[in-house]
Amino acid sequence: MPTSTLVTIRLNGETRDVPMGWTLSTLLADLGLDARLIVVERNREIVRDRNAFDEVTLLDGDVLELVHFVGGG
Amino acid sequence: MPTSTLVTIRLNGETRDVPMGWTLSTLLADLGLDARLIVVERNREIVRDRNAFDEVTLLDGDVLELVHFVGGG
Amino acid sequence: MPTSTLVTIRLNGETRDVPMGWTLSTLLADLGLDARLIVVERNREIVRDRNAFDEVTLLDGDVLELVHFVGGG
Amino acid sequence: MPTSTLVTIRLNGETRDVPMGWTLSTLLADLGLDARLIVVERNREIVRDRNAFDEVTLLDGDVLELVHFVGGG
Amino acid sequence: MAALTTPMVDKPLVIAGREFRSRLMVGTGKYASPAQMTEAIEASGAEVVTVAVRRVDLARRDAGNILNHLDPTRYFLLANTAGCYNADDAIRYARLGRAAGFNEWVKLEVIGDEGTLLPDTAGLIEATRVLAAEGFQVLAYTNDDLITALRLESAGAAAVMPLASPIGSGLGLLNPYAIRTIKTRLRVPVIVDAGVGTASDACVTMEQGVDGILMNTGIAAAGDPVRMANAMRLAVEAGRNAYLARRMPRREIAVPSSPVDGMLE
Amino acid sequence: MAALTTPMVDKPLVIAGREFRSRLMVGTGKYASPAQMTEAIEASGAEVVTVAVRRVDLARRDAGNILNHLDPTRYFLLANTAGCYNADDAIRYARLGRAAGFNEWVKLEVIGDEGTLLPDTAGLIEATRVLAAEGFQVLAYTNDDLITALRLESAGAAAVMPLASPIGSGLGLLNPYAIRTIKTRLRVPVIVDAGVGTASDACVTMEQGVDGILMNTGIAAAGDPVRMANAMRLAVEAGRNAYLARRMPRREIAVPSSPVDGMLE
Amino acid sequence: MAALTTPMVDKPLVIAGREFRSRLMVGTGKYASPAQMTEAIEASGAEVVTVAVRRVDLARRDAGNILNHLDPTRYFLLANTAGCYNADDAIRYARLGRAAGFNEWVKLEVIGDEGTLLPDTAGLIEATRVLAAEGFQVLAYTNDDLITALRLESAGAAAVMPLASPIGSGLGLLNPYAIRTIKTRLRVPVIVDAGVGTASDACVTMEQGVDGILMNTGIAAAGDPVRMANAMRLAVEAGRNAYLARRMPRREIAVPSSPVDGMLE
Amino acid sequence: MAALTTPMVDKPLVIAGREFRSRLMVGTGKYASPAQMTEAIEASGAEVVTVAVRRVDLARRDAGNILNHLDPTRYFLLANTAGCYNADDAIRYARLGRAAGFNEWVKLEVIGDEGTLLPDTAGLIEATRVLAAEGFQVLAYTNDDLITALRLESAGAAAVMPLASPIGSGLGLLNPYAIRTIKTRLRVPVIVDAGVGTASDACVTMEQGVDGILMNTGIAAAGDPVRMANAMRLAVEAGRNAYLARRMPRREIAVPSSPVDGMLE
Repeated sequence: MPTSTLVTIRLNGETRDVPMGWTLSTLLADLGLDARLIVVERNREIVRDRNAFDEVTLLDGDVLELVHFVGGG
Repeated sequence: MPTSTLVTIRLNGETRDVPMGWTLSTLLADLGLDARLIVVERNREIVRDRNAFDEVTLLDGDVLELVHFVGGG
Repeated sequence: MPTSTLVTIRLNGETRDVPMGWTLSTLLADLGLDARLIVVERNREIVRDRNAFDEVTLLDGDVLELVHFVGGG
Repeated sequence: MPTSTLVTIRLNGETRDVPMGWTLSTLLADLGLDARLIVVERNREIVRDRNAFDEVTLLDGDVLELVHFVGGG
Repeated sequence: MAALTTPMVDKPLVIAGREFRSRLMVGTGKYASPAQMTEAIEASGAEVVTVAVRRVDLARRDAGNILNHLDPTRYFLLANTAGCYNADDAIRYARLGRAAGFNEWVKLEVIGDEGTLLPDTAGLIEATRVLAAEGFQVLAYTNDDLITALRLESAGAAAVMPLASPIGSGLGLLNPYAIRTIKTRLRVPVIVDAGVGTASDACVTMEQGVDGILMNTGIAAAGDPVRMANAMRLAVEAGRNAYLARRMPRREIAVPSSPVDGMLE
Repeated sequence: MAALTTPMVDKPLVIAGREFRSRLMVGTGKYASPAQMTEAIEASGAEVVTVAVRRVDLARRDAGNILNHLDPTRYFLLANTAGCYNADDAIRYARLGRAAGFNEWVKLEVIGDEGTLLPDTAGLIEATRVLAAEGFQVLAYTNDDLITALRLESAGAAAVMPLASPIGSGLGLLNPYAIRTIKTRLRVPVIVDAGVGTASDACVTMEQGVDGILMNTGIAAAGDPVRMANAMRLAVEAGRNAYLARRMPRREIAVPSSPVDGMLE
Repeated sequence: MAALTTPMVDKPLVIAGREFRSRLMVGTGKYASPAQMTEAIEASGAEVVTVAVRRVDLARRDAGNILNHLDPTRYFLLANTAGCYNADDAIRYARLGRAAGFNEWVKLEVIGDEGTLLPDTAGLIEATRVLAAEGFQVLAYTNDDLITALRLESAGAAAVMPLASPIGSGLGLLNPYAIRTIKTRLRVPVIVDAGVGTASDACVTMEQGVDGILMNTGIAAAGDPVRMANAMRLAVEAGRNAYLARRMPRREIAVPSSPVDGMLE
Repeated sequence: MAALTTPMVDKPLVIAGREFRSRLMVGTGKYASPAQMTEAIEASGAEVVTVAVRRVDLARRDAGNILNHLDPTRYFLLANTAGCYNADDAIRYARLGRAAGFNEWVKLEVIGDEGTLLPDTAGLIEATRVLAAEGFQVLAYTNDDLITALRLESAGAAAVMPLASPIGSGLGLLNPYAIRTIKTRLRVPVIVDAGVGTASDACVTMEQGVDGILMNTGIAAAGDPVRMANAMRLAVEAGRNAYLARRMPRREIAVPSSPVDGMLE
């Protein structure tokens, strides 16, 4: 696979290469995550509309934080 | 009523003359007390058997204490 | 005394007329105050040099605060 | 030394044979104790008079307790 | 919700072979009215209620009789010897109380001083011995001295009732250490009696591991006795459960309750 | 018995217009297992439960997600900003929490020091102002300083949450006077957050008149968390009722609870 | 400076007609060395020092004798009956102590329990009666029970010595109320004995109005016993003077210590 | 006796490079008369005394001037900013105080609330920064919050002065844990200021390890201020020495102070 077909993103603190053209939905599916339980922050902005996950294409240099609720006090 | 027909008892700290021949039952009835709710101490001895109240005749010089349960902590 | 020879100052929160030409020293002497025990704030600025009290002439509209140390915790 | 010249005493909880005729003074001297710092209890009675230590002869079966002051609270 | 109505499992309180579900015992004195008393006792959930033995006031006939207001088939009546200043008097009152015919139990008080209502422990131990030998179940109101508590147990007390603080004072649990020590050393039940002024006093007292609490003024002299009775019921149950649950250790440093990893960058 | 299931009447706790019947809020951290957490929360009777916002651990996928174990239709989820050491971070976490879609509430923490987890009050006030302006209902975790509490109220906090003692310390209510003063002076609800170690701590805290308590470690780190959760539920209710019932006055002399007249001769 | 060397005027402590300037009495046990003991006692300023009566250890001859290290013309020796578990033993030890020839005083202990070293009050009262009748000046070590204290006074005690907390525990003054009550009610001097762990314990104890304090472990088991002895001396004097000076009232509102008028505009 | 006049060796208290032998600082407010004030200050042994900056009352001329009664060559005058409710006012008063010509020090108060006189920490930190930059030695009166104390240190405070309890309240040391934590974490001296009501409060405060105490009402509002001043002097020294001597460990079991062997048979 030629490198030109990948984009490099930072995902939860780690660098990762993903195929060009992937959307947020593709990524979440690939990670096995349920979009309804996740909040996505992209380049320091929250992607509020979960219906838009299909339309958000990952770009080279994107910084993503996928967060959810864990036990805490 | 001639005095010779009275006996003098001490009842709950007060001196009282009652007709000779009165029993505990007579006394309690006269006082309007329910025998079942009362404990009688006669001359420092408890009259345990309430059925015997009919048979205990008051004698001159008897010291009676009629006690019952009141509110306390 | 014609009013034209007076200046109006505010002294420790009270309005007061003093003869034109009075200096801080004149004022303190008039008030019976020992300059060494007093700090003078004039128009929100502290007059640090006590030797200069002779040279500071009171002007109309001057706001003076004469303060000292009192008991406190 | 024939045993007949010894008496058996109980001294501070231990059985001990001492020559017949020893006095309290002899014993204390033998033990290297300063009589002025010691209280002697003999057969449950205190020997109050230290001057009498010379005159108290140890008898067979005597129970002696030699006590003194130690650190305590 | 199920959790709210299903109390946590606990051994019953057992005194002299008799089982109680409630660990709160209450007095019947000092209420504004019999109705208030009845309602407060019901709100307290208590099974054991104390009563005093007193002369009938002949002018008022049965009026003062507490049994006009308390159902003795519903509550276990515990006669006390309040007001007695020596063993003989206490024994006399105990016998009178028993003669009322409900049970052989007595909350034994032998008071040593009018100003503090503190017990005369010598008289108390003596009266305990006499009454226990007569078949009484003696619940002995005492101070917070371990040695006295041990002597009461030896004398045959069915339960020992050390104070939290003086009767009617509301000063709360003045010496938790003493109460804890008594509980650790006795085999018979330890019921703290007197001095509990508010719910947290009851709660912290139960957390020392004692078997129960008896109170009167803390409820009766509150602004709203019925509500306070309810508070005391809850507090006793809370303290008991906290004791059984074994509290977390105290730490002089903070420890986060949320995870320290997984932070964003 | 009817008395046991009919709680005393009390106003509901109202925060930002929302009513709660329970005055106990609980955290979800530090449990041995999700099952233990769920059971403890149920036993606590809490309606509000706090959660933390953290990165998904990609190696574990959804495994750590608390929503696998908590029904968000049954509990009101209160996202916290634990772990944030300045206003900007706290604001970021608050927004992420809100984006989860449950509500606009945040338990705001701006921590000033790792060793004590005490709040940075300047950052806290600033973050409160920003978030309140964005429509958040801010419940601000703070120290027991009245002035800070007043500033938080002015900045728009929906509730102020002073600590009893440091997070996770279990030291209990170190300064009842401070908490009482805060409650007296604020109009918004005061919920004591952090430091409660056992039931009597909860009870005495509520007796200061505060509106509620939030806790986590006191339950989760007990020997038996489920039983302790129950104890805390009871203790909060006990303390609340004792406060409403108005405790008896303390007296340094004893007062008999049984009558002093009517004694025999 | 003159103020530092001129102590404030106070009545001397008078026990059995004998006057003492210092209100601190100290024990002689548990020091690392005789030299440390001597130095600490000197630093404490105490005039009365307690000693125990024990068998001579024949293997060590006079070595253990405390009189090798204490000048009996300088200190008033107070023999105790520590280690005695009944009245007879205590009486025996008291007589042996008196036979040492220094004085007729005894610090009377009748211990009721090995684990807590709490007094057997019945035995204590009995031994007090016997010894007082024999001309002893009895200083009776007791618990913090008022009734026992009153009985000891009636039995002829020259002073009553309630504990702050158990011997050697260092738990401080567990029940200030009880000690204050005892002081209020007795005519003979009240010397608190046992449990004082640090200077503030001594200070707060004296503030209850008692006449003096006896301590041992609080000094001997400190990291630096000589310095702690000095601290205790100062603390006893501080607490005494604070009591005599009558403290300010507590207020739940703040009151400025600087003038509120005279502010600038 | 030599021991009474030779104080134990201790490092001097050093603030901003200046050494003090006394660790007690006192205020000059609220005395019944200047003579009483002078005598009390002398009895306190204090070297640092605080004064307030106020308008001359022109009707009384120099009458209110504290310098009529205090020798500024004998005492180190510490001007305060009491009565100031924002940073600007406090800065103004500090400058006026400095202009009196004695030193560059200020006891900085920025009050946040009239009812409690608690500090406005934001204003306090700001004023500290400004004044420190102007060369002042700032001793900042603050609450017992560690984070604020750390910020004050960073802002250039020469000493941090957390309260024991509100000014003039006499409530004593409400939160020893907080004060201990502050002392542990700061490099600059920690002087506890406000709330000390009696000698034991002073003693226990010093036992937390702090460097000194400042007080006013605790002395001035006592029944006998001069005697209380002496008590406070002794208590501060006692607490300091107890801290340095390292107290014995607390034990929940008793430990005899007399030997357990050597008993008679």
